[in-house]
Amino acid sequence: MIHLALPGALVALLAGIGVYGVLARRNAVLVLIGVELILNAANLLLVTAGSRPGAPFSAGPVLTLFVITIAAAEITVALAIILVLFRRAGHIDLTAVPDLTDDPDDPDDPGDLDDEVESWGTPDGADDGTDDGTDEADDADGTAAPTAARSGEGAA
Amino acid sequence: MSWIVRMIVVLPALAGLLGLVMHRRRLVAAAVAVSVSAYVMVLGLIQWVAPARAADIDSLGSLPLGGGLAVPLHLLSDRVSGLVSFVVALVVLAIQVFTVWYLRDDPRYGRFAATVSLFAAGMLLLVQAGDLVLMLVGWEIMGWCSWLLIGHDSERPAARRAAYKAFLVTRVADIGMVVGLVALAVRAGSTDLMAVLTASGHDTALTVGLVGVLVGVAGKSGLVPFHDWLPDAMEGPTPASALIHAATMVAAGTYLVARLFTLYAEHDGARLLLAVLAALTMVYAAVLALVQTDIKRMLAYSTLSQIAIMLSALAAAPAELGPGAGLSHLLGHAFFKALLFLAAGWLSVLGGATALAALRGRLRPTGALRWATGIGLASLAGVPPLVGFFSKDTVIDAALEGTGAGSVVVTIALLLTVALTAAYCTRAWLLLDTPLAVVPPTGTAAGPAAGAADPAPGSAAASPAVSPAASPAVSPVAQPDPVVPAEQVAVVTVADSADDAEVERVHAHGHAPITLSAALVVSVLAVLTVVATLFLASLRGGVHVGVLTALVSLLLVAGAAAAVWVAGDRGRSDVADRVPGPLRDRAVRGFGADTAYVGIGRAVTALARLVVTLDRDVVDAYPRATAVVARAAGRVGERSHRAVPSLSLLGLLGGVVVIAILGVTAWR
Amino acid sequence: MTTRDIVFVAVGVVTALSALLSVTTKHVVHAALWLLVSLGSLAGAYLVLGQELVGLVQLLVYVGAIVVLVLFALMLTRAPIGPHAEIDTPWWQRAAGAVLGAATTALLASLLLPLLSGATVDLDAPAATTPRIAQAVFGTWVWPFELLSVLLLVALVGAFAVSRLVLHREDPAADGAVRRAEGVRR
Amino acid sequence: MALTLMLLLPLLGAIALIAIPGETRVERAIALGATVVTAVLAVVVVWGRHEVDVPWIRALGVRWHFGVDGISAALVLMTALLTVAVVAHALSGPIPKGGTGSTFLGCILLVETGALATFLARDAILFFVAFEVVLVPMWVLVRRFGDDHVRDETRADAAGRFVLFTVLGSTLMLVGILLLVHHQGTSDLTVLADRHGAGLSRSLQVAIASVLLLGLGIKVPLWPLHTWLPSAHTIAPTAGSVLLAAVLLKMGTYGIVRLAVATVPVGVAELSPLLALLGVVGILWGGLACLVERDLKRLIAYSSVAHMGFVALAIASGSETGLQAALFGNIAHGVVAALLFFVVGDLKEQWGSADLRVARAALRDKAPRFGLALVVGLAAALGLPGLVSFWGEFLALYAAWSPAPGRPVALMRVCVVLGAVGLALAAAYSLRVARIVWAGEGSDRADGAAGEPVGDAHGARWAVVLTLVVVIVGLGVLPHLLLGLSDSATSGLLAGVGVAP
Repeated sequence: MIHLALPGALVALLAGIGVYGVLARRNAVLVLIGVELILNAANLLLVTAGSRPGAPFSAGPVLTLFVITIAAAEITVALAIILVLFRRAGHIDLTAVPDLTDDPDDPDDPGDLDDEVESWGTPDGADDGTDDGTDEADDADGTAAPTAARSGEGAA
Repeated sequence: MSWIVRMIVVLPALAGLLGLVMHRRRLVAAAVAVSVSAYVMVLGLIQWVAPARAADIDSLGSLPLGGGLAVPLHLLSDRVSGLVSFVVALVVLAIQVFTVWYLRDDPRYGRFAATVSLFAAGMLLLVQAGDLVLMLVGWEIMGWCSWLLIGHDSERPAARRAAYKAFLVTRVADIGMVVGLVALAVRAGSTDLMAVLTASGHDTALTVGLVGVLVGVAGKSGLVPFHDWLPDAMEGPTPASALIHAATMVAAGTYLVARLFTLYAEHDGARLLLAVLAALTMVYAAVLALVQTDIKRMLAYSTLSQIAIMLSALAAAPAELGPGAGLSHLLGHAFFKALLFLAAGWLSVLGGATALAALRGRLRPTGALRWATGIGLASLAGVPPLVGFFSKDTVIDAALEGTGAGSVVVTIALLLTVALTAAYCTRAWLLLDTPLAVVPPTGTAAGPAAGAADPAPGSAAASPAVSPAASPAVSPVAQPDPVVPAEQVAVVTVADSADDAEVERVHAHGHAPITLSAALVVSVLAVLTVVATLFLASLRGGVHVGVLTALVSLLLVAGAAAAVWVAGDRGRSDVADRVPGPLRDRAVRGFGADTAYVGIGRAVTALARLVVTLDRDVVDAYPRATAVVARAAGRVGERSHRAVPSLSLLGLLGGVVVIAILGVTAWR
Repeated sequence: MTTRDIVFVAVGVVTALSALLSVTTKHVVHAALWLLVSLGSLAGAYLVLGQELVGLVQLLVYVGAIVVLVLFALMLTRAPIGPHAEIDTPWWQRAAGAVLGAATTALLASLLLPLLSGATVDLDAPAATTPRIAQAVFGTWVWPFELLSVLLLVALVGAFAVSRLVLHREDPAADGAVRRAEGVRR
Repeated sequence: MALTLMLLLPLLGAIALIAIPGETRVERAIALGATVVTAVLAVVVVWGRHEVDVPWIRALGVRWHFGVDGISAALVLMTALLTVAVVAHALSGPIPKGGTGSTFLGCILLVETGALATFLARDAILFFVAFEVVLVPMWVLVRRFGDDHVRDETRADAAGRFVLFTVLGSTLMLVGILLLVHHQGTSDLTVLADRHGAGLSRSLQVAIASVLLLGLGIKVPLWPLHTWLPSAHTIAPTAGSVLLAAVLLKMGTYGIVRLAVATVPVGVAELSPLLALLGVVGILWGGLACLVERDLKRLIAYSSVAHMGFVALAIASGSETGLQAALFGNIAHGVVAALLFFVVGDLKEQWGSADLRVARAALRDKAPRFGLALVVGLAAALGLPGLVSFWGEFLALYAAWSPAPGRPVALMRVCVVLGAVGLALAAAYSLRVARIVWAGEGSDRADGAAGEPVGDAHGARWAVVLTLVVVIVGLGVLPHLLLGLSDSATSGLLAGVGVAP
């Protein structure tokens, strides 16, 4: 016997805390933590609802499993984006005013989009070789070593 | 019979089309033009003399209109239309034959002949029409063809301008014509002539209709406010002038009013207007004809005067007399005016110019031409056995029989005009026929510009030298840049016709000796001028000469001729030289009517510029303002969306929560 | 108040408290670690609710994978070690966040508690939930399941592609000059 | 069957053409074949008065209902035949720069599809959909294939104006249609015409009519809403200008007749003084603007405004003659404007611009075929009797002089007089053009390239131009052909006894 009002209360709490986490953090990774909390609140609600008698198709636990998987996928992509943001902007501060200008020289030129798409299409090696190659190499170096160091610290 | 009537209308149009297609082959074009004209003339003759019913109505197929309007497109064939179309076809044939010679070196001959055929089709359609719409069709086709014919030598700016002016002036007058015809058609519920004539009621519509038609007629026939296009139209080749002046375009107004005569006869207001306009025009034009320095312009003013005489007959004749007097003068005038124009063309080729100063005395050594010109001028002046005498006196007689203010005005004007006509005819004859004295009076020669045209003998050789000297006066010196000044792009160009009055308009492509057929045509016209009274006799009320009026007019003619004879020192000097120089100069230029037209044109152009400015800056303001506002709103929106991410998230979540609260409370 | 209730309250309190700490701590890495605790205890809550499999997966995926990923991300983005004042938004924004969070909690509670109040479920009877779930996943839900695997694959490839993405930026001045030259040519 | 095929064929052709990349010979065959067969089918459809009527969107009660009647027959024929001319003309010369030839031809075919569907639609919603189909390909024609001598911004401006104005117009029209359909409960135009506004209160009719007239008036274009037309005409390639003048503008007037006059007669009658007034202002405004306009294509565009003013005046009269005059004037303007745009487009292609200020060799001697076509076109534009425009304009003036009962007679008569003044203005600007271009006013100072004679029309282009000249003269001499088509239909439309097939 368990009173389902208790998990319900926990769901509300977790969601509220998650919302606060999303809003109170500047660091993009920490914002993601808030998002995870909200997701988990949803999971808990699913499980709770699924454990009521008469729930069909075992929907509660199965959907929870699905959501967990989706969350994994989501966080993978999100973290990749955050990494790119970090590489481009040098920080992941969400309170900074973003630099959205595409091309400060000629903002109204409709050819811009085409140009950009074209440049996306070009393989890395061709003209961007010098610039980006070093960048990537830098990143590769820069990630390997500190990751080990910091994970060690984190564990400690 | 209906077959003939249709052929009369359709054949010239087809000839025009064929001529247009074949215009490169000169011989074919000439053959088509002349043979069709001849055939149409024969058809016209048949229609005139055929023993048929009084009137025959045929339809081209009525228009399938659903509303209250019937457009049966009737052709009305009666004695009058038969006779008029015969005379028109005759004149057209003469002109076509003459043109073969006159424009023999012109590369555009084919198109000219085709246009003349189309012109004839327009006139014949008007003549045969028993339907207002068909009349309007013929009327406008003639206007368009006159534009083509007057502007035939489109290399010359003066010709382009004259053509433009002619069409525009007549077209402005046609505003009245269209409105008038529409009003008449609405009144009758049909455009059929018979229905229009017999309709009753709607006095306003009738007044508008008759006055409107009069305005249109005034435009095409050159009544006073619209008269100035006609002298300028002399820029066209002489056969074109003959065509426009003799039997067709300017006379079409007379025919139209004659067809509507029963309506006019019962409407005093419209008749009075017509009478006043006609009286004014005939005297004014005759006075101007007296002082002209160019033979073609003189003939043009005489045409104005004569057309006004025809119309005055319609304005003054009593209702029971019918339109016969006006029509009779129309037909008589057709013969002698065609003769005079063709003779003037012949003479101008011989003399290499059309300025009277250059032609002085050149008539004397020619045989047939001298006779023809003499007969023509005599007929114009109204010398007894010739057709001009009879038709003119018929008009005077009709005017005397009329009652009301209109006929009084007309009668006085007619008598004045008779004397003036005789005077200018005598002057022209004296100038053309009197051999020059050894020392020509160049010092007192007419007008300042006449000095340029040296009237020395052998000027056929001299004329090429004169033409280039004169042409710079016409067109401004060529400018290096190819961009035309804005003034030229606009409708109105600077008035140059007045300076042009003295410039020879002879065609360089006409110096070959005259062919037998062309000479024959002129002679035949001269003979017809003598005998045409017989034609008129078949017209009801066509010849009606009272003894008293004949006597009075004869006295007037003789007196005027004698006065000119004396004043002109038996032809050794020009009567017109007695007029003070500045005044004469102004008279030659038509007393600034052209300037007035140009002024109106400029006003309209200024209005047009205003419209363009308004269109660009005021009417277009609202879409542009919308664009500006939309763009500004977009920019504001964009800026507000370029916020800090976490702030935007705050706003977003806040909104979500608010909406959720609202939703939950509403759900409860 | 049954035993399970008591156990759930204990686990739930741990969960909620650690979640709260994870969003309020000034240490970046601590936040991730508190998240670990929170998610782990949530797995315990699932156990209490009788869903062993879900709890297990929660442990495996969240605690084992996701939190590690988050830690990696923190390191890759050179997160500062130790307390750091600048990981939080300004106080007014945090206040607004707190209000919004409280509002969310209140909203959800106001919805869920009446809905679930009085609802009880007996979990003490032994029930083989895992085979049922297995049957459901590979029976009823087999197509979504397969789709999900595709989604995972796509997400992995996508993440890889995104991390390889090089935002191309030339020198703006030179670029503009070239473009202007082209414009002239056009 | 033939009708469906006729609508499908240009559509499939357009899809095929747009799908073909690059330049091949196939696209020419497809374009020409599709248009020619469509034209043949159009003749068959008009001859047999075909009709298609199947349910389309059941939930909304919208039917897939197409049919021909006397009002649309001439427009359908003109659209189908003119598209053949446009395609033949386009194929016989260089495709305008801006894209591939297949895209260009595909857009032309799409415009044809939309226009044919618009003229055939018997359902208000269907009408709107078809009306909109034309928009995008036309935008492509103006934006991508427009005059490449001007700056890109100018092209973008012209195309943007065109799209925004017409979209605004069709949005308003949609509002009107929805109002009408909502209150009448059906969107079938035949039924709506049968009801003839029964069951709608006077104020509601006025509201619907004003929204519809405003929306369609943009397309016509009525006077203060015309500012998109000159720029679009100036920029568009020859094919675009021809289609714009001959087909798109007609959709506006046709829509007024079909959507407004037939369904909300009282509302239209209430608004007709305004319509007449705007029409007359358009006549005078366009005529005056033409007197000083310096670009030949702009000039023809303004003359279109004037001519459509006559059509508006005829519709405003509300009489049967007026409707016939409006339909006749529609066709007349379509053919004449098409001829003028073909000629002027060719000249512009050779000259590089159509600026009247530049002194050039006189067409009369240097290019007699162009000269002839231009003179015929100008003569028709000034309403010369014996050519096609005369009948529409004369009948419009007649109808306006004796309007249907309930119209302000005095105002209409003033409008007639002003309209006749517009005829004189038409003569003035037509002859001005003829004097400058044909007779060569100022040609004596043309030097360099401007003084060179232009190449004359030949081959397919001459055939196209000559055909139009023949049509202009033929319909001018025998107006019975066209008036006979619309005779019974207009009376049915006005009386509200349904549209006789």
